[in-house]
Amino acid sequence: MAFDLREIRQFIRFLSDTDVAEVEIKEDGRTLRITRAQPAPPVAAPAPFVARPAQYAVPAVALPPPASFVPSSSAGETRETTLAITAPMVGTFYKAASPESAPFVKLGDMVKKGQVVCIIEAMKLMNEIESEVSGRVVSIIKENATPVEYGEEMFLVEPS
Amino acid sequence: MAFDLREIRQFIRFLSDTDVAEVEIKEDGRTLRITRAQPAPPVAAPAPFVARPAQYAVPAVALPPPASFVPSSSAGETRETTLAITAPMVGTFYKAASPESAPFVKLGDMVKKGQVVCIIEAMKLMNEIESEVSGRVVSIIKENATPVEYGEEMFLVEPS
Amino acid sequence: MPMFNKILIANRGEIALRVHRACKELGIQTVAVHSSADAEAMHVKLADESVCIGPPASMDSYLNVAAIMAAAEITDTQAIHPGYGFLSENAAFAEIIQASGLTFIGPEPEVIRLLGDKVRARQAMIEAGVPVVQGSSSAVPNEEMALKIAREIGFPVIIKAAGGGGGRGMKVVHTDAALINSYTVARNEAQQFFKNNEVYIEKFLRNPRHVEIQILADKHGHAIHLGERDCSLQRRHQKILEESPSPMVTPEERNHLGLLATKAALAVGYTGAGTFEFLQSEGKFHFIEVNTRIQVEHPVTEMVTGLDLVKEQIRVAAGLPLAITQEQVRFTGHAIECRINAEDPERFIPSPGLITEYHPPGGGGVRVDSGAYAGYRIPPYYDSLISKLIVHGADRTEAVARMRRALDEYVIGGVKTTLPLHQRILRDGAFVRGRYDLNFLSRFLKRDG
Amino acid sequence: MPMFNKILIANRGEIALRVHRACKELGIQTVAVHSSADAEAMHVKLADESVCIGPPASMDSYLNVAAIMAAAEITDTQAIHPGYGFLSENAAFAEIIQASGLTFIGPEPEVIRLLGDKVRARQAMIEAGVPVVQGSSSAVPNEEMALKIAREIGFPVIIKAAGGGGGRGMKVVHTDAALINSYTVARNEAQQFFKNNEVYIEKFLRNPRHVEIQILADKHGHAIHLGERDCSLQRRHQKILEESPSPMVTPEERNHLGLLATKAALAVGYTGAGTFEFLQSEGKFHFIEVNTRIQVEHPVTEMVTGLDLVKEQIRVAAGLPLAITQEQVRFTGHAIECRINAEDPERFIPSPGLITEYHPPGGGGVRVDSGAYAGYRIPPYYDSLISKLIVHGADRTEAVARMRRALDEYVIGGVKTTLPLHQRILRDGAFVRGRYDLNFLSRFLKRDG
Repeated sequence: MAFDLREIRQFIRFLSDTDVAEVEIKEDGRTLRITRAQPAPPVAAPAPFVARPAQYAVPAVALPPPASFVPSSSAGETRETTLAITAPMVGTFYKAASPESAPFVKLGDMVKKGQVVCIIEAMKLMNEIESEVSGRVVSIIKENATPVEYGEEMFLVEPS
Repeated sequence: MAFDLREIRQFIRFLSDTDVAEVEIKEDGRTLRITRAQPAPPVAAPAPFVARPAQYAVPAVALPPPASFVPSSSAGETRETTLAITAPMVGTFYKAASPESAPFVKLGDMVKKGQVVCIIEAMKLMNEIESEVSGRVVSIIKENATPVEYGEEMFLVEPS
Repeated sequence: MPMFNKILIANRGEIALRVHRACKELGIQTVAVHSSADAEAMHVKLADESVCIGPPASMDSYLNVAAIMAAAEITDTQAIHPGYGFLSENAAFAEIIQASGLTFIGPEPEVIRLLGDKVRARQAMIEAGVPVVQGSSSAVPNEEMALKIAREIGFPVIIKAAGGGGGRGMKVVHTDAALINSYTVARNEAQQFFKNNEVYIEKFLRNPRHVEIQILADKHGHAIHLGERDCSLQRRHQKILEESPSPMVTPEERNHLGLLATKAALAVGYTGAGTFEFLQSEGKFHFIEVNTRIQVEHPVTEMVTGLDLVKEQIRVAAGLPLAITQEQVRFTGHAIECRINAEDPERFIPSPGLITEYHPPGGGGVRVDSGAYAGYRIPPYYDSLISKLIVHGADRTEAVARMRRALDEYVIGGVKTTLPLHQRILRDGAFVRGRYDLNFLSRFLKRDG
Repeated sequence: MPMFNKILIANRGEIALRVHRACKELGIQTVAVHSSADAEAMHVKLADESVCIGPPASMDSYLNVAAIMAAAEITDTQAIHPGYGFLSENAAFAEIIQASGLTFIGPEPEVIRLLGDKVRARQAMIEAGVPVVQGSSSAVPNEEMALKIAREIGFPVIIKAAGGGGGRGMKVVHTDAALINSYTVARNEAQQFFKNNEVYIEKFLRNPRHVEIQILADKHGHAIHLGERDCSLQRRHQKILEESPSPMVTPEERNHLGLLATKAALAVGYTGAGTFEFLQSEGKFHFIEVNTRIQVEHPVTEMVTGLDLVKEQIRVAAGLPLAITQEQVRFTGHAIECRINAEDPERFIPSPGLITEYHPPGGGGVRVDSGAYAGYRIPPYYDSLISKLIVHGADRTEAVARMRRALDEYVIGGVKTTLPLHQRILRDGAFVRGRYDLNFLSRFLKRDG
């Protein structure tokens, strides 16, 4: 048996409709082992590292916590190598500092770690959200002025 | 054995209808191991075919229904080729026609289809139970004068 | 008289589990008898002992008296609870149990026999002063008499089999011309299905409600009633949803009907739990039949009275007096039961098979009587009732809201069920206002289907 | 005042599900807020909307006021129900909610603050005529005063933190010699845990029972009590099993305590559901504290009164008057609750993980409040309560038998639970006779462990 990637892919696609948890094939010093992610016993997504979101008591314009990044969880060819900038707090997502301002980032822009990418308003506080990753913005997922929950993906970035 | 993914796929598809938890095959340095995620849920055993047991209305000493036979459900080397004579009705199992009589069959006896092998007493009626199979008695499972339920194995017979 | 140590449950499904639970709470050992198709049933797993009594066909297992008696014998059982259906209203079964020195948990065989003959039952009720539907005073012996009676009481009329009951073997006739033919067909069918060709004739009531009175009687001459259940939500004479109290019965009517039923029960020597069924039409109640066993819908009565009817059946059978007097019966709030069947909710085709997911609703005022569980395979051989969902609320409004909430929580995967039908009924304006009769469901299905 | 359209549930686990159910039965939309560890929780799946408010750590999610308020804002919520624990007795949280123009479902912030300070609460109760445990009339400022008071009331005494409650931060002292040291340690711990170093001293009662009175008060000056709960079955100040009525409280005592509690509630301007906790010792009752929120064990009161306490909380918060008067409160039968924790039943070590099998008990008189289901992974970050099993019976004997039966039916696979512990307690002779106090369980565990 020679491992054929196309064949293995088909094989994995096939596996996803079965309840097989693990397949291991060894031949002539070759090994093929396929372990399936636990079929959805609801697992808490490993909490991405984030700085503590601003507490209520924090005064006026809080120093925003840095945006977390997690490998994008969605499927799709173009996203295999992208990282998501996720919301470090719940609130309302704004692309720009004010209705008149230009957005912090546009599609195709290069962002740097520490650069402000959006604002999340929570309890009348405007929290500037910084990227924790550097790279090119390949998708802006959230609409302006829409609710965002903790951990929700806001941008996809192709790391540089 | 050469591993063929199509063959393995068919094998797994086959497995998904079984309650096998894990399969491991090693040959000439090759290994195929398949572990399934969940054991199969409890399934009602398919009802073995049996003749209708005597109805209440049947008078005096009823003509006993023929004993059913099903492939023995238990594991064990020696039983792979045996058939079980199961109880066609619920009642009390007797090896002999009376406490003074010799048992109908003893271990190692040859029995013929239609031969009486025991009595099951139900509602004061003594029902003579006939074998539906011919062969050598390799096990007498029930103790004399003990309760037997419908479908319970009473004897194991090595068919001739 | 001492309580039983061990009871054999001669039934299956949710009612077998129901009886098991009552026994366990009374400290009584249970014996489950089951067909080979029911070896994995929940009540079999929970019972202290179980005996396989036959193959899947009911005739050879749950209706097999010899096998059940043999199981009682080998397990040293003291009493047998018949549940509902199967042998529960079979007087011969009760007699055989008594002849074997065991206790049948139900009325005396002669009482079962009297009330099972619908013509004699009707006469007994007339004697006891219970209002019956206008009709023939006895079995109708020939075509001429049938025509004479039908003309007297006026068309439409309904021809019923003396040996029938529960809606089986009935013919509605609207004209002189149709009567003779229907009479002949009805007699032939009665002979065929019930082995008794006697038929009788009653006035056919349009758009009635089905209202029934639950009674309990002990062996010491005491009988009480526990109010009514409204079972008007039916599809082809099969009850789908029941409630207590009825939204259309006044407290005065409840007391009046209840006292009539208890009086009649005492008059015929009734013991145990029983149900007097009435049709309510144009403000009047008319007796139709007595069911001499526990009913599927008994939990709604339990929830508004706080009494455990199956425990009372067992206590009465053991010779104990009733736990309470009529004065101590207290009706609290409102209860509704939905019967969840494993059926296509639109075409009502049975849907047996493997239950892949199962999660019943919980929280306050919710009761689930069901032998279903994740991994249980519903056998194709028996009726399709897999769960009874019962709720209780401070009033009908709360009970309706709670039933909606509970239906929305209920998860049964792998088979089709009538859950979606109940979700629709519970949101129907006419139902919510309590305005429905025996024809409601067929109109509802035509309109929304 | 109109009813709310949408309520945010600022909690998790079974109480979040409990609140959701009350909302659904009132026709109110629900918003579940949850940590990232609780995305698959049942109440999150059932809620009309859900918002992830933070990572698993409670400090960053369920205690994160800013995140909860932001979630309320983006979902247009009108009111917030805090459940129990977390922010439920946090006066500042209630104030912020009110300042945002929303409704906090609970008492006014100043009432929470008053009753949260155990020294001030004690004084308020003395003023309202409620009997308290003999002890210091205010915070004890120094060692000399502590010694003087302890000698006056006689050893043993108990030193408690003014900012504590629920059994936390307490020291029992038996001798003069130990007092000074314990006083100093208690002050330091009080400062550390509750950010308030005030402590007070009470007589330590030996082998008391824990009896609490449930009250309800509306915004129109009406308050009623719903009898008592006996919560004496505790392990290290954690309640394990509760029942109502208490097997050791007479109807006269119930009325007397209940009227005292309602009077005191009105005196401090209490609104919503609240619990007055007492110790019963040598036939006398002594106030210890008020819990200004719904309690874990509220279902036993619901089952004996037929009232829905969470719905009443919501109605009161919406400005509606109480549904019933004190004269209309009727106590029926007996209820028991067992708390099922995901813990080793012998060593009480938490047992989080995947629930592989789950089947709750059913049948009459059984209630299950639980967010557990087959395939649910119990997260390791929160408390181990996974289910409350509550039964109701016509009397205590039936309730005990029913609880045994229900415990025997309960299937929870994959994690260890306290089900076996409850099975043992329910078969203990002293428990069955109702003879137990706060020290029962530790003796029981020593004897049987």
